Amino acid sequence: MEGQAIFKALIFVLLLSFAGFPKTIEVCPACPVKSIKRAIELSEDGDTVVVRGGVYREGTLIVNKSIKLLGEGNPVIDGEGRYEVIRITADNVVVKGLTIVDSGRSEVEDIAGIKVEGAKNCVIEGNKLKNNFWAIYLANARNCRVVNNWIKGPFIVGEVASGNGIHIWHAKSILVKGNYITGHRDGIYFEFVEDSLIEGNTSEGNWRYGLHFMFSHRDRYVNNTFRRNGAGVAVMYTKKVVMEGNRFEENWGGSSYGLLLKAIDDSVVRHNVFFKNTTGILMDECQRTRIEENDFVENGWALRIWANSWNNVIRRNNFLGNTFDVATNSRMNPNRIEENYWSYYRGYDLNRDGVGDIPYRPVKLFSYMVENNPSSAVLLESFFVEVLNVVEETMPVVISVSVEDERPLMRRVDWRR
Amino acid sequence: MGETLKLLSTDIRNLIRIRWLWFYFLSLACGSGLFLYMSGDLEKVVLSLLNVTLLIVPLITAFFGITYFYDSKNFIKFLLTQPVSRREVFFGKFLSVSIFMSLLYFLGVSLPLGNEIIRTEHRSLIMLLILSGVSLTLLFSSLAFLVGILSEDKAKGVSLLLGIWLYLAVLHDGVILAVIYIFREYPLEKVVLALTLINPVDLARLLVILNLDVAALMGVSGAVVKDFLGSFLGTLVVLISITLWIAVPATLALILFERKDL
Amino acid sequence: MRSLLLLLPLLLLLVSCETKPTPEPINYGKDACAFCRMIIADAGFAGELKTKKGKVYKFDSIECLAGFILSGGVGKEDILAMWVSDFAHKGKFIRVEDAKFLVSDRIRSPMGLNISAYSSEEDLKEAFRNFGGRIMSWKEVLNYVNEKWKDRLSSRH
Amino acid sequence: MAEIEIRGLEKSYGKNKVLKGIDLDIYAGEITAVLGPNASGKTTLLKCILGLVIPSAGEIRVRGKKVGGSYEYRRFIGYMPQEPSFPENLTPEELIRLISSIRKVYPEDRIKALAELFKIKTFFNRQVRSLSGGTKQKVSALIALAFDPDILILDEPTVGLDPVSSSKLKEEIIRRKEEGKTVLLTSHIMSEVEQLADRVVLLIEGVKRFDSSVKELKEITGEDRLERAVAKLMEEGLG
Repeated sequence: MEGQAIFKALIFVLLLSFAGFPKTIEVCPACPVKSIKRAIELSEDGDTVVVRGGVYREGTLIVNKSIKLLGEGNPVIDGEGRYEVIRITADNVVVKGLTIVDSGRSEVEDIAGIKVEGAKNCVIEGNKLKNNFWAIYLANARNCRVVNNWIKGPFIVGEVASGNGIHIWHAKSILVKGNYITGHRDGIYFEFVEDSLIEGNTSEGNWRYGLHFMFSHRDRYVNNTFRRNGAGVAVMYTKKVVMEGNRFEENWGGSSYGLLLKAIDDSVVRHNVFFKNTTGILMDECQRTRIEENDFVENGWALRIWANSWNNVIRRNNFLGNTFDVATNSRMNPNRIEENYWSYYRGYDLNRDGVGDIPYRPVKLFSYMVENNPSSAVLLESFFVEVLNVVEETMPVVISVSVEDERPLMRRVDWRR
Repeated sequence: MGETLKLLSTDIRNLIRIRWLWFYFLSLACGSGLFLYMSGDLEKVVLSLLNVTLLIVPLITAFFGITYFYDSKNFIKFLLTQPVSRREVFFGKFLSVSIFMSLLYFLGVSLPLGNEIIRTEHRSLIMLLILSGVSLTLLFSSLAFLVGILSEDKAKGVSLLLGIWLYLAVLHDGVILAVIYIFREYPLEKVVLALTLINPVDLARLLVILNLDVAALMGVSGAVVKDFLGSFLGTLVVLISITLWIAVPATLALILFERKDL
Repeated sequence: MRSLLLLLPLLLLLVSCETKPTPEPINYGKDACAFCRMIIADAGFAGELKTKKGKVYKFDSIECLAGFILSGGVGKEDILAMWVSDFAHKGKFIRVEDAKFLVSDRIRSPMGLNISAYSSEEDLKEAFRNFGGRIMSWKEVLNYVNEKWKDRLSSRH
Repeated sequence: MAEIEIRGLEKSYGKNKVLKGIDLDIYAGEITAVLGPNASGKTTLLKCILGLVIPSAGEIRVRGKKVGGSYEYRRFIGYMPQEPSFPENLTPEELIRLISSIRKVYPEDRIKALAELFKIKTFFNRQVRSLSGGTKQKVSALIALAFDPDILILDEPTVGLDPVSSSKLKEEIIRRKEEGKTVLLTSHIMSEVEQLADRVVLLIEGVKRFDSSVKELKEITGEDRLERAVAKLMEEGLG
């Protein structure tokens, strides 16, 4: 009975291929083709494999043809905790609408739910990935789209050995858009990725970084939300990044920050909101980077700039109710801090030009102490330090001599207009 | 013991009628009520109350304790012409002052926050604050009695005690800061931790702060302190430190008092 | 002030007895790398440096430890000891001078230079068989990192 | 046997020797007045007997029991300090209750009688702060007398009292003596000493210079009035 069905299907497939049209192969538990593997075998470049509802356990599916793999009716592909689930090695592959669960794990290999290796023009869209070691993994890829996927990792508090949600390595022209990632090590990971765009994703509750970004030049990331990740977002060793319209929220913890800028040159941080992070932005070894028109709201430190960062511009930002506005470990200020709005500013504007008449000194003594010597953090909320701070404010001798905003704004910058 | 209780209850009757102390209680109560009303964020309320607890409460306890001791001196002498031991008279006086002041602190802080204490999520935090405040009250009353017994001269005694308060509440942190700067080349975490834990005011501050979100601002150093205080050894050190700070001055005061010419 | 002076020898004593040539444990997921600031996550690549005065620096990767020394983070004469993770036995620290190194693109380290370390010859050989690459001494690792990160190390420090 | 025996009593505060070897016996049924110029050691002597001051050397026995170590002997003593100082916010009533509970008796009748005698019943429920110095002195006298102690130690007992109360107190003291109680007092008012004392002890610079009955004193000095007699003795003593 079954053999007959397969035979009929084969005839059908043969007829279609002879006709020279791209054909569609259906897979479902009750269909003539019950296995996705078989369907891939049967397909040719340009074909479509439609996977209907059901659970498929087939080891690793290797997609080495330029086909579309479309899920309809929520098919689940199970890696059984042992296999890499889908590996794509051909160009022009589309994977859409699949639910991929329980990939294998390894100490040495990066096993993923969907891995793309050395392929161009791939589209990974609208999939659900649950409890995979790595979720979506692109290596040596070009011109790919990773869009609207929902990804939840296996992260258990205290467990270190989980991989990243969307991991992209050595790639060019990639679009990562509209994805939701949680429960992985890093939500989104970029290493050696160039000319790419990360847009409108939400990455939260990942145990290390919401976004981790290294050696990836000329990329943009806009309108993303990074919330409650272990250490926040790290952007490192990169030139010409544009970071716009993102929200960095509630990245709170002893060594956490909203955004770490480590060795970032010629980049732009604009129109972002930093809300309730231990540190809004931590700048280490940055040059010629513009921090403009951002809101820093209720962070521990809005901005920590280390002395090895030069020629950066911090302009027209709103600093609203942060415990400390700026921290630095230097008496000098090799960066331009100007025309920001500081909610703690108490100066007047007698000539009514919208700019305060006396400069604002955003570095409090405690911040300076801690940056120079982390041990002094035990003096948090110490009355002695408060007294020193008042002394420092009235007669600056130790710090803040050159760290000042000479043109503090009297009103909030309304950059949303 | 019986005599101590009689003396204690009579003395508390005397303390209850001191208007000044009710002013202290009302200020605490209004303060914590006002903090709560204005901010609504319990973290900030606790932080504000912590500053009051670390500075004002010890100052007032110390100042009141020693003044009350000096003012009661003649009556103490009179009591000692009655068939009662010095130990009992000492405990009667000391316990009445320290218990009453602790009670005022406890009520002053906890009455306005009663609702928050009932809500479980903040209970332990407020309890910790109150425990710190009560410990500091006991400690500074015990210091007040010690200094009062040491120094016959009221002016000298009061200034000595205020000096001790100034050191513990304020200047000790300056010493820590100096040590941090002088020895910045060395790994100082443990030394700084030890220097902090020997001062009860710092200890109280850290205990409360580490349970607040602001603790994250202490970064990795904060994590080191928190790990230590959370450990069995840390808890032991805290308990011993606080107990010693209360018991040693009080015991010393008692020993001196028993041998003193009045 | 005098009491402070009395404290000094005590403090020095406390400080000096700290300096033992044993590594401090790394708190994975919490501690940050002293060179690249990343949170140290992978017990297979971490490194550590202790100064003669007892100050400890932790690193997320061997290349960061090398980079830290190359950029003059600590003077050579101040170094008490350096350790790296044994890739074959995660969580085990070995002295840099006792370690053998492998640079292989198939063993991907946190900072992209793909250096791993081994305490035993057999582990090294097995890794080399499995993943290929170049076997190096610590000195060669330093040269390799210096070469790879030339512009970064020279321009920043 | 003497009620209070003092042998070789010495007391110094640092280098300052206040009592320099005093031997003294105080007997029951007698009023003994300790006299002397200011800073002669009178109050220190009383404080030694009461246990407030710890002697540097020598010993004191009250009714045969050594002073120091135990406080029980003070049950037999009623004491009136020179200037009473009671907690400001307590009432005399509460004060008397406290002392009663310490002494484990509440002599209600005697308290009533003494309150009647000194006319202080109306003040019993007022706070000490509102009482005049004289009233406080009367409360102090009441507490000293109420427990019917065998030994009365009175430091300047009539200072601050009005003439009526003063004479009532003196009558009371004499009555107690006649009952066979021991009375030890200090006073600067010689007429009072003359009225009360059976025996005079003169202290000068911590040394007992004279110890005899009032009659003897007058005979020895050839003065007829005590005040003159004491003055003469003191001048000689100091000279």
